[in-house]
Amino acid sequence: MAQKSWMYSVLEAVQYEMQQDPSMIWIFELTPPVASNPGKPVINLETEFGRKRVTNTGIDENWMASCCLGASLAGSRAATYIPYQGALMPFQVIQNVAGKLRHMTGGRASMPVVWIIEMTGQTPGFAGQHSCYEEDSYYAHVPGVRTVIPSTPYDAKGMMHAALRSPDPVVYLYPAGLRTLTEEVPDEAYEVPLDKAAVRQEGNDLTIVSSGGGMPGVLEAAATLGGEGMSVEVIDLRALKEMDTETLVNSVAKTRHLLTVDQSYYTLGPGAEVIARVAENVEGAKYKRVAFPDAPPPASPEMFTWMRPDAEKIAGAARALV
Amino acid sequence: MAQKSWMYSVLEAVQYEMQQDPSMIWIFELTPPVASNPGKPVINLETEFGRKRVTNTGIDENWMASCCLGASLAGSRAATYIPYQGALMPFQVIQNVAGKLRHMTGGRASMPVVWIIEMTGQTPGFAGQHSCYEEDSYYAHVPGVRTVIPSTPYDAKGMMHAALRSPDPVVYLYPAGLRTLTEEVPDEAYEVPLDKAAVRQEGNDLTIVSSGGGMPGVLEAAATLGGEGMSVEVIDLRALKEMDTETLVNSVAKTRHLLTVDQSYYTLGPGAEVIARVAENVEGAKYKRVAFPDAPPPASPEMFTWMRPDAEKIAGAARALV
Amino acid sequence: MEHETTSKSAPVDQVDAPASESRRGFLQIAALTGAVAAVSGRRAWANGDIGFHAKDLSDDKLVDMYRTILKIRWHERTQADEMLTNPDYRGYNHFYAGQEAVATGVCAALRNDGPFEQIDLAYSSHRPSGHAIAKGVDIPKMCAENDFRATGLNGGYAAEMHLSDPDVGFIGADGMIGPSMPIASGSAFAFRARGSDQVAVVFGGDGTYATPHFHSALNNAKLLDLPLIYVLENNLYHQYAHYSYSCPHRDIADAAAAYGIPSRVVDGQDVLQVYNAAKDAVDRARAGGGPSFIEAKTYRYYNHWGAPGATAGELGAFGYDPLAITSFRPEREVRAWMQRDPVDICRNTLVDWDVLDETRAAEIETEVKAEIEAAFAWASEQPLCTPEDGLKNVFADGAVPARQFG
Amino acid sequence: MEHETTSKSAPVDQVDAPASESRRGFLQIAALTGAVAAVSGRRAWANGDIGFHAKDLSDDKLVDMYRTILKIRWHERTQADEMLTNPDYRGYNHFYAGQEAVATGVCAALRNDGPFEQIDLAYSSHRPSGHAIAKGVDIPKMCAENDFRATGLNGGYAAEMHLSDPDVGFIGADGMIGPSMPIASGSAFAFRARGSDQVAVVFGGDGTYATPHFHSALNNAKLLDLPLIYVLENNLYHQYAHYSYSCPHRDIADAAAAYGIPSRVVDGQDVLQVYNAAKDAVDRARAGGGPSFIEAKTYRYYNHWGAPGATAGELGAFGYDPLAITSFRPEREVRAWMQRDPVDICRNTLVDWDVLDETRAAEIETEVKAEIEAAFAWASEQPLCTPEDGLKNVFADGAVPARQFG
Ligand SMILES: Cc1ncc(C[n+]2csc(CCOP(=O)(O)OP(=O)(O)O)c2C)c(N)n1
Ligand SMILES: Cc1ncc(C[n+]2csc(CCOP(=O)(O)OP(=O)(O)O)c2C)c(N)n1
Ligand SMILES: [Mg+2]
Ligand SMILES: [Mg+2]
Repeated sequence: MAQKSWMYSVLEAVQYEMQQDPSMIWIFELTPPVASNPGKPVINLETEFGRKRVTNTGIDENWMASCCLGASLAGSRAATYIPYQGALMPFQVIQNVAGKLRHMTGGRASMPVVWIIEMTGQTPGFAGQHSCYEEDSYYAHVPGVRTVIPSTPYDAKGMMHAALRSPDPVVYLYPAGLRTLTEEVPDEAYEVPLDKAAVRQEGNDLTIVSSGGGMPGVLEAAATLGGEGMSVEVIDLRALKEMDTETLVNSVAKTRHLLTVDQSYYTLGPGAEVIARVAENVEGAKYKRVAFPDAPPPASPEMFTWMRPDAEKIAGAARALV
Repeated sequence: MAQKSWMYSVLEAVQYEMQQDPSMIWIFELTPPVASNPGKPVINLETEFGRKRVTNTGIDENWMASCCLGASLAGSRAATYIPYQGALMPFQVIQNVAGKLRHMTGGRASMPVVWIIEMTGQTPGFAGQHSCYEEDSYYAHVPGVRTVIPSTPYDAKGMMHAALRSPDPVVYLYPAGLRTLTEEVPDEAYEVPLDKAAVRQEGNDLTIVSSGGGMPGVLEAAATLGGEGMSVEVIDLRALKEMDTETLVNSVAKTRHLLTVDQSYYTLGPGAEVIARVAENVEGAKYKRVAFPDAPPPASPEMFTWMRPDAEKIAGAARALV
Repeated sequence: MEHETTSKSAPVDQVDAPASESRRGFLQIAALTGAVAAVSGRRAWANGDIGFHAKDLSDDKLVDMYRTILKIRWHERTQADEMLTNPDYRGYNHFYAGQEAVATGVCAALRNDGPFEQIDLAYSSHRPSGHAIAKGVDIPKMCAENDFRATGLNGGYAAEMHLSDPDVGFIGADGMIGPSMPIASGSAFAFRARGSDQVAVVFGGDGTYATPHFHSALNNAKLLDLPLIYVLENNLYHQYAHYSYSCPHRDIADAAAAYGIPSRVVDGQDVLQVYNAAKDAVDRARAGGGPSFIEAKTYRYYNHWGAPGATAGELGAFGYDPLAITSFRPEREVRAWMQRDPVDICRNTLVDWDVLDETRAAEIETEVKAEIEAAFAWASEQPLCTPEDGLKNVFADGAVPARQFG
Repeated sequence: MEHETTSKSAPVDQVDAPASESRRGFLQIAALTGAVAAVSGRRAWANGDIGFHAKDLSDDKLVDMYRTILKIRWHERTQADEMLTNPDYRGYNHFYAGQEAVATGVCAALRNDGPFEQIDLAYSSHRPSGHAIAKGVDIPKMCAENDFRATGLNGGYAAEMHLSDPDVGFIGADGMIGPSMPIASGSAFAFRARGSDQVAVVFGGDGTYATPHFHSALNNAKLLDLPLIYVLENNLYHQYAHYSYSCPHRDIADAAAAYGIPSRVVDGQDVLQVYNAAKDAVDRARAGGGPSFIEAKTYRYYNHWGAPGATAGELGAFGYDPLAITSFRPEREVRAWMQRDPVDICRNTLVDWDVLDETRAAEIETEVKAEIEAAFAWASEQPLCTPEDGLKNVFADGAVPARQFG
């Protein structure tokens, strides 16, 4: 047990699973899988497991993802880290091959593969693909692939263990804006389920639902609103596919008010699905979405930070809704 | 004016625009752009405009889409027809380059490009990518690209003229299941706007919203329900991006009941966005979604036809909701 | 558009067959010389450099190969006849007839049984029924699958375009053109990483050359020395477009050779030539020598998909396929290729080598026909699928909810 | 992993420069022979076969090229100093210093002004500031853009990674590795379709070789005879990985040649060699002769991104970049390449050709420095962006709604 960062927690899980399973492989792009953490040994998968198991090649994210899929079909567990710039390069093979293969083989294809897909840190000053945060929706629409998005180092490690042990293909989204978060994370292996939302804070007046990079702003807004006397229930989706409808519906049945928060674009962001699931099951509730507008992120920090949802905007929307 | 099929109507628009604009190009994959219609001249773009302007090369849908994007950036209008099997091959370049380029150049990039992206006919007996109908959601989440899905030959022609004349990149979805539809379509050029839903039938008890390949089943269900005394308003989205919120909200404000119908998968299908937009703006309405389950389409016709929404299932859901 | 060939290297193992000429060029030669009619199955193998590995094989193994070719052939013919004559039959196929020697020769060089961690894997990608039979799937179950039966190879979820059977190392078809090549290279990566001597084979058409995946798969296979064998079945067309529309090379093998990958062109109609090339490639891969590329020049007797233009009881399709729209292949080209039939070439070789006599060869064909007929009969009696099962097998456990009823 | 080269053809236009050896191989040779220190700028152009087209150029044109190289160089140095010393400065760069001769030599062979329907188009894809200056963008506006100003080249939406200016035919950067190559081929397709003699140039790093787009772009350019010039700037590394990790060829040009595309290797440090190759390629493309490929062997003096390891007032970065994690390039490699500096090589040639004398050359450098300083000064006074403008320019008309406030 020690304070650990997101990526250190993840590589700790990967390192453990690779030590247990000598056939497991990891493919990386340019940046070697190395993590360090104060007071802990440096993890370097490339040197520990050797370049036959842990390798890079060229800038070809589709090959990286395909290679891991093929390894898993051959019975070897496999994982890769796709940098955010290439986040959608492997989309077609995940959507049209991996997502369909178990079903279309009548359950005969097994795919113990994890694609860690980085989402940007939404860095002001960048633009275009260097600040976008949109892959959550694309991957969450794909059937046959579990899409998860941990928002804390603890969940990151536990969900990585669960993902690597799952016979289902997993898109494991990594919101890089969370890279500086730290928390107490056990040294030993443990699992966090791939299909359960987490109630981060209980409350009665309003349910706020978000995920990944949206969570810190939501928790900050909830604290502000709590100080103003509003009782906010905060739900972290964690699993985008399959989404945990029950936790969402139970909460809004109680609070009658639902605010969703997406760092992703408004149209067909995860919040749309959250509202639709609740609206089908709860009558008479009130709804609002906070999201990035349907516009690519501009470079200028003035434009970008105004467009991106943050604690203040979330709190404002909550006050207007309740 | 004559009875025309969907594809004849589309190629009539393309032929007209190519005659007007000698720099416009068209890229195809294996199947030449040819359409015939009883009583009308055969349209063959390849022979009419020659292989310098109208050509095929190999099986590389990403190149086809990229080529047209590059042509448009060079000031030539461009269009291509991507077969459904390759529907997501060009996704990354459309999502991460075309969709962002106008914005990230500060409005300096102009992209008069149309990607006709075929969706399958959802043919029972096929499976996997040969019967899926999922590209609507993926493309509709992309900002900076207009995504439309005409459901009638009349709209198909008018929206093709509008799309080809637009300086914005357009994803023009073609639900191939509609290939046998015919209706009266004018011979001359006309435009149908790229951002307006169509109210196909007015009513007071229930709003049903669908698009593309879902429309025939919805209209059939509405007729059945009308016979039973239910007054159904039917909305055809036509534009997925930008979605016409006003028409949706006005309708449900009146009917208080909203049923969405997607041939696409349930999670994050267009229906989720429709419900979320309405739920943000109308209080106390009731909601239900009919959609393909979150499962790839199986080959067996017994399994597939049971899973696919049709008029009977839609009518059943409507009765349960109202 | 006609393309000049830009390759300088001479094709290897080229025989006097109607090979990879551009369509027009080939037809001109055929018309001028009447050469095609003079090419017999007997002459094809009378070439000094064939039969190297194959000549060392046991009689049983050689007869097995002949039997496999016949199984594929009669599966095709029987199914085509079903499609043409039985209105209740619902199955379809991307027919492989004409190409049987490729799948058979390649799979004969592979390890096809044993534990999953030891057998070689074959990716079919597309047009899979021949690859499936050659790799050893249960034919009755495959017939049931193609007819959407619950007891089919894949429970009726797959049908022809997505057949698979991991038990015999047949990873199967995914129905896409391109993606299987990088995926197959990933299986090869796993073999090398875990120190296994398994190899991964991927079959792809001439259509796969132009896909971006061609570059990815070959480049990475070369860089990482992967035990991958890329078998490119050049049947001259993708759907109805001649491959010269998509490829500047006369021999696609030249493109693979440019990566430094050992690449060969073989006569895809001669199973023993294919076997020899595959055996070399497999031996190299098992020994850690990395990838190989085999271009098999071949031809399909039917049209792209289904049986348009075919006649019940007759082999091949000659009519115009409406799918072709403005482009189609000439009947005389089909007939020319049919004169170098893989069944005849194999049988003639085995007879010449005294492995079989004509009588025994004919008996075997009769046995195979009966076996295939029985497979179709068994399949036609299998139960249809249960609709609700469509919600299963999305994930390893459980079923997803129905959503179609609201 | 070390890769043996598999290519048989000898590099064209190879000079006695530290070229494309694998890093280790190069360092061994350098260490053994001390050869690097012996390579001078003067010797580089004293090679009989350079200067063919360039020798026919007017003095003005030659001086322009020298001036362009200096503009790029001083833009780099001034910006690096800003980043290192001015805490208020917010811009960043993927520095191009060391590679100036490539963009300059290529763009000097292009048509850079006139109506949009007549000028040649350049796609930068990545590391764009050098390409932008060489193509002729307004430098003060580019500086303003890089500093996120509302009056910048792209209104503050683009910043460095996405600079563009259609007015000078600079389609610009899209920030991705791979996609621009097929897109650029599409512009070339449009030129050919409309009977224009324009050409499309795409700049890409050695990192683009492994992308699937490499195959798509070159194959289609060859098949369709497109007026596309692919300029591959081989600076040996992608981020911190040597190109031998992603490419089995010593000369990436060999990969392009395999498609039948005229392909050359040039010394990317010598602007006149680059110009000569580009001129040939442009002439061929305008005449309908199809695509060309130019591999320029070059080197970047800074690290992948930003100015880690750099010192204000000094050219280049030698320190360790934390981004590199476990892999980095040796300082002696950087210093070796800096001895064949494109500024020196160009100046020395022009002095030897009597186009300039050393005094005038130094004056020009002073003028350029002042011009660049003025550009940065102007930019720093430009207004910041209006937040709400972020909702504009999504489509040609109007603005999208705000959604961030609920
Ligand atoms: C990515 C993709 N695009 C298009 C198709 C449609 N398609 C199916 S088969 C085929 C032709 C394939 O030709 P080839 O590779 O030569 O194989 P052959 O059919 O000749 O065996 C095409 C275009 C597909 N399956 N996948
Ligand atoms: C598709 C994609 N993947 C990854 C990246 C991240 N990235 C930016 S620059 C770069 C290295 C490019 O190397 P090279 O092509 O040699 O160009 P250089 O930086 O040397 O100029 C990478 C991997 C990207 N921009 N796009
Ligand atoms: Mg073929
Ligand atoms: Mg580089």
